[in-house]
Amino acid sequence: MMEFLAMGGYAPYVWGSYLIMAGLLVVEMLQLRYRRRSLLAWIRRMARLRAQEEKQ
Amino acid sequence: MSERGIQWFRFTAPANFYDLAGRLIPWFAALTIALFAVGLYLGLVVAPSDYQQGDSYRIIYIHVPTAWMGMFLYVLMAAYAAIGLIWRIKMADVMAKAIAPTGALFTFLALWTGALWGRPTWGVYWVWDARLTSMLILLFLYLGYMALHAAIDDRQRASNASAVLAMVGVVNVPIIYFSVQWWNTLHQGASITVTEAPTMATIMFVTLLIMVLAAWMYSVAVVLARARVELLERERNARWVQERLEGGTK
Amino acid sequence: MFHPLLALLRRDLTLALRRPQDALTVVGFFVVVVALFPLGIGPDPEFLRSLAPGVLWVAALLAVMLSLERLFSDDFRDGTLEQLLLVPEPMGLLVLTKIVAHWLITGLPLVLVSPLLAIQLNLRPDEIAILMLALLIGTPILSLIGAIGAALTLGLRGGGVLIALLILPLYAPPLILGAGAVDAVMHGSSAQAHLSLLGAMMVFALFATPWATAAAVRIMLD
Amino acid sequence: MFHPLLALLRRDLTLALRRPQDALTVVGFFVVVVALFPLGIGPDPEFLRSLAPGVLWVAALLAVMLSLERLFSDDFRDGTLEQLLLVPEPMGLLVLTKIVAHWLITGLPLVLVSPLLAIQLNLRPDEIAILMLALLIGTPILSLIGAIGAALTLGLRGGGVLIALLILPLYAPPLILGAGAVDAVMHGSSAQAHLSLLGAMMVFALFATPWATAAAVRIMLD
Amino acid sequence: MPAPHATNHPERKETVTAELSGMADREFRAVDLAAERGERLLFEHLEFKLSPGQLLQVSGRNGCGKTSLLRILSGLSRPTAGEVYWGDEPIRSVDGGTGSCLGYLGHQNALKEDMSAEENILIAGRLGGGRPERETVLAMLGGLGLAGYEDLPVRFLSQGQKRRVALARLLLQPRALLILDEPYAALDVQVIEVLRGAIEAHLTRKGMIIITTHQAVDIDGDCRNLHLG
Amino acid sequence: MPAPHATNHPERKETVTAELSGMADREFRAVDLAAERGERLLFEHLEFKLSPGQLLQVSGRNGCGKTSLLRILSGLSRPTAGEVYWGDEPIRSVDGGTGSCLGYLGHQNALKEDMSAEENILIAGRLGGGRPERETVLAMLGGLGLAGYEDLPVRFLSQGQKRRVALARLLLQPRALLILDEPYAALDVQVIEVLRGAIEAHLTRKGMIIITTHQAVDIDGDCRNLHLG
Ligand code: HEM
Ligand SMILES: Nc1ncnc2c1ncn2[C@@H]1O[C@H](COP(=O)(O)OP(=O)(O)OP(=O)(O)O)[C@@H](O)[C@H]1O
Ligand SMILES: Nc1ncnc2c1ncn2[C@@H]1O[C@H](COP(=O)(O)OP(=O)(O)OP(=O)(O)O)[C@@H](O)[C@H]1O
Ligand SMILES: [Mg+2]
Ligand SMILES: [Mg+2]
Repeated sequence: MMEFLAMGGYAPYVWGSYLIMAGLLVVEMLQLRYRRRSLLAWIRRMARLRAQEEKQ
Repeated sequence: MSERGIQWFRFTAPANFYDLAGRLIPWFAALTIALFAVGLYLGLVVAPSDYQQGDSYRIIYIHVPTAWMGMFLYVLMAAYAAIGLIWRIKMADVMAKAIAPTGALFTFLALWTGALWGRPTWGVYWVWDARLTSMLILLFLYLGYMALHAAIDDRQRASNASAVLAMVGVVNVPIIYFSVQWWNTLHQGASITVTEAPTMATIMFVTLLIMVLAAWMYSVAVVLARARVELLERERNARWVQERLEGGTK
Repeated sequence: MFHPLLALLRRDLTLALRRPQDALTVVGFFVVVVALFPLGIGPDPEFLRSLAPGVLWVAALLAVMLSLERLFSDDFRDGTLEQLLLVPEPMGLLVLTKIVAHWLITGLPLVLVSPLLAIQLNLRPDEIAILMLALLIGTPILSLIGAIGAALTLGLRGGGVLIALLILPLYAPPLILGAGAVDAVMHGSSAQAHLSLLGAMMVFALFATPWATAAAVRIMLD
Repeated sequence: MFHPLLALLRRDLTLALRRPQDALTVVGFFVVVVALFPLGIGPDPEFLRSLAPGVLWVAALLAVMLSLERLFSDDFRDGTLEQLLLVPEPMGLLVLTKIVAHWLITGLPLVLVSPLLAIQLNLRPDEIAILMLALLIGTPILSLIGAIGAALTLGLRGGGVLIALLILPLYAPPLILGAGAVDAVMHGSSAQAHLSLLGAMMVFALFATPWATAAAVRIMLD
Repeated sequence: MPAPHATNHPERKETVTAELSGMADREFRAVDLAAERGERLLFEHLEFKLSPGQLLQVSGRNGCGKTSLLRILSGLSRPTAGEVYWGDEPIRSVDGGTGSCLGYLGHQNALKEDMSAEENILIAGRLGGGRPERETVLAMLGGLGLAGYEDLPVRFLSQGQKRRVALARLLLQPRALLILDEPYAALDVQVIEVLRGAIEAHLTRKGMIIITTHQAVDIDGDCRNLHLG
Repeated sequence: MPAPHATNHPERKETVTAELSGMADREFRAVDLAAERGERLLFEHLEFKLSPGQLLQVSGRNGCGKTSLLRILSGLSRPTAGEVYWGDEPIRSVDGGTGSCLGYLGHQNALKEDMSAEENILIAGRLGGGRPERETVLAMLGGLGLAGYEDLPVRFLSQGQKRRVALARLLLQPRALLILDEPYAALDVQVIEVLRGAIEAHLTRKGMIIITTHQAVDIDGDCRNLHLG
């Protein structure tokens, strides 16, 4: 296992690549999810406001 | 002219696209996970070390897919942008805008992984050779596209203007490609071509292929998801959005 | 003088002559940037000489780029650009006319002062000749390509810097070829190949970019 | 948050956050300019390394200078600058506040990305540290001095290039000291002297230039 | 959003003086126009027809979309839906460009500040494909009360004087349709009179005019009103 | 150049509501003013005195120097000769700056396009040294017919809507003297009414107003006229 992690002495380079890649892809997905959620919340709020206005 | 426009519009109607994309995304996501799992296992565990480069060569399994995706997504983005500009198809604009961040991300990753690979093989993180420089320029093109989009408030105008930029930028791609010939380069030439048999070991080749496919599937899934958000944002007052929200769909 | 395009060319040149400082400041910028380098890098003549083609080209490129912001922005701000869209001539030709005027005002003077700076950086006469030739072919390319960026940033806040981000990547090929031409002569080989490629690029830009620019102007004024 | 100066600082920062691309493009410009040099000069790593301090400083200086055009011009164009003259606070302090906001938006990010570029130009960690320190002291000087130029070119056509011509000569001392500091470390000596001079210059600029700038603004708005 | 009201006049008048451009006998029509700015729908299903000799005054509150409409009518912006016709052609594909049939004066004066009023007008005339005479220009400027200011750079003129120069430029270009966005803003009373005269003359020559203004105008002629919002 | 005519009102009114700044009981005087733009003398020997509760309307042809005069009065430009006094102090050396006693609205609206109407006004209030309340601001905007537009970036507003926001900002700053350069330009009829009300209220509170306009205004109060040119 340690041997695997050491990557024949190239650990910083290999893991530096793979982990950054994994990290950035995850960040991209999280950011997308966040954007989607806040947008949906906003649309719902506006719809509710409009419904209220129409009732009055 | 206008009648054809209407037909096109129906074909790419936002609501249909929204639903279809919503149904497709899980499949692509699943494929992405599966392919990455296999590819990573093969690449990090099964494939043997390189006799020259040792284990550092394993970076190839993410370097090459990201580099290819970075370049390919740019062309795709420009194509969508052109379609949106010329035929005034809103969906194409949405797709172009949705592709840009992912393309930029892959380009950045290609640069990053390349730099980390360069240190053990060339002794430096960075050299100003043709391939590396052109990749950097590609990143700038992406950033310019996104900056222009963000700088213009009006959606339609932003799409049209950045479409012009994307199309102009595409002219740069072949120029970048041929610059290798004017400029001595440290970087590896193409070793995978369609016409010739691969020069590398089969296991490496297969793994690389799987990783490339995984990156593809990931791109498709993320771009579709982003396009859906983009659509919602543009059409937030449209009836179909309201219907879908009331129906409790995501 | 009565053809609309000639009237436009004359108008732009007259306006430039009315405020010569605009054209002069572009040249001034070019000179100052080149002069800054020895300050930042140190005075070693051989070293400076080997840098010269790159520094001169980068400085010329930055000067053109800066001046580009004003290619359309004045006309945009006072509403004349809007009126130009209503002129019964193809917009591409109008745009090309404006670019030609712009090059005459900013690009050409750069070519003309470049020998002075080249001498200060210890270039030899034959190298200077190639430098001027390369700039003569290259600066129109810079103006033509840059016009697209200028049009795309019309009316945007931070236009100046945004232009830079948009078009500097597109300037890489002319820069490589232009500086390469001088470098080639410095290393004793011929600049032929570089110069012909640069020429081809200019012809291509001449025919293609005005239309892209016109489209961009229309879009930004929509 | 209720003190007028704080309100102004907050206003400028809010406006910058509303369009982050403005600040980002300045950084983008910096990066792109640095990237142009290897294209013009050639890829030899040792050569690039010896150029690095000069190139980085010149690029930072150009980036600050370009961004300066907008220090007052937005406020001038929409008439808010006129209204600022009517604010019951000393104009020098108002100007200083605007400069501080401007540095936070443009100067600081430059300092923060400089290490990345330094790596691309093959600088070593200790050199990078000095580079960042020099930029941290130096960029405020650039903003402070540049503000005078920005004020003097208010409302003039071609402001951008004119600013350049007015203030680039004034930028020579910080440039020499800043690039010199890094050079010193590269050649194994200490950067102490350069940095303290730079610091002294900053303190002086901090107290003197806002008043000159305020006077210039008044004159240009008369 | 209530639909705007517009009346139209079916019969076409054929007599056109030589001064107006050749296409002056065509009708100008807006068909089912809609416009949105940002997320807001400004108007939709807007229709009207304008025949030679008619004036259309577009009125409405601040922000109801008058400027947006005028820019669409002059082919500078695209409508969200609908089409504007010059005779039977869409205005954006008229031979020789939109500018060959109409003149537009927006909120901006479109003057080069470094040139004199006279130069500004002469150049605009040449750009429009004409060969304007110095005398005509000077006479028009004099008529608008700018005698003595003709060769001052425009930047030295006051707000209202600039507006006058822009009007002079527009009135000297023989276009069948004039589109004026708040032409009266910043003008003093005398010039308003002069302008009224010019508008009436244009209408008698079978020209068409579309105008917005917040001030009351009473113009002799075939005037229609289009109320937005 | 004929000398301008101005009447003045000698007795000083002492009652000032708390809303106006402390110096509201001072007179505002122009003494022997002259201005030239370029080579041209716009006016000279111009004198007038304005007491609390009075309004001065500056009128004259386009280009007679109204804007130039107003900028001098507000301390933004220097006169060629003469001096402007706030009480006994020259306006340019008043404690706390010119801005502590007067508010100025020129041809430009001085709004930040990227901020909402509300933010613009709040920040202007703080810059002026006050602590403006959100509710007051919203009420004022509503009164000017901008309800629903308060938190839209100003860049999305039409010409007339922007002008209204600028007026709201000015009216919310409790300054003894308001200087307004063509405040009515681009405004529709309803707002003109509202603005008239605000001006009258300011006068009853013993504020002073200096105004230029090309439209007729009939304001109840102590109005004077200064005819230039
Ligand atoms: C920042 C540095 C680097 C960048 C920007 C970069 C960029 C690229 C790009 C754009 C490609 C795809 C181009 C093509 O397939 O023709 C690629 C492929 C490749 N790169 Fe890099 N690279 C970098 C560093 C490296 C290093 C250090 C190595 C190894 C020593 C390397 C080895 C490869 C290999 C083997 C391929 C596959 C070529 C093929 O089979 O077609 N790269 N790189
Ligand atoms: N910078 C300048 N240089 C020379 N002359 C100028 C300058 N600015 C304005 N003028 C002239 O000064 C005169 C007065 O201008 P001002 O703007 O004060 O007029 P105004 O009364 O406000 O006119 P309007 O009603 O049109 O707004 C005008 O005749 C103008 O031509
Ligand atoms: N770029 C934009 N984005 C979003 N909304 C906008 C934009 N520009 C204008 N609007 C809005 O569109 C509406 C119409 O603007 P327009 O300028 O056409 O009005 P107008 O009728 O000419 O008003 P005015 O009489 O004040 O000139 C306004 O409510 C304005 O707030
Ligand atoms: Mg309007
Ligand atoms: Mg005025």
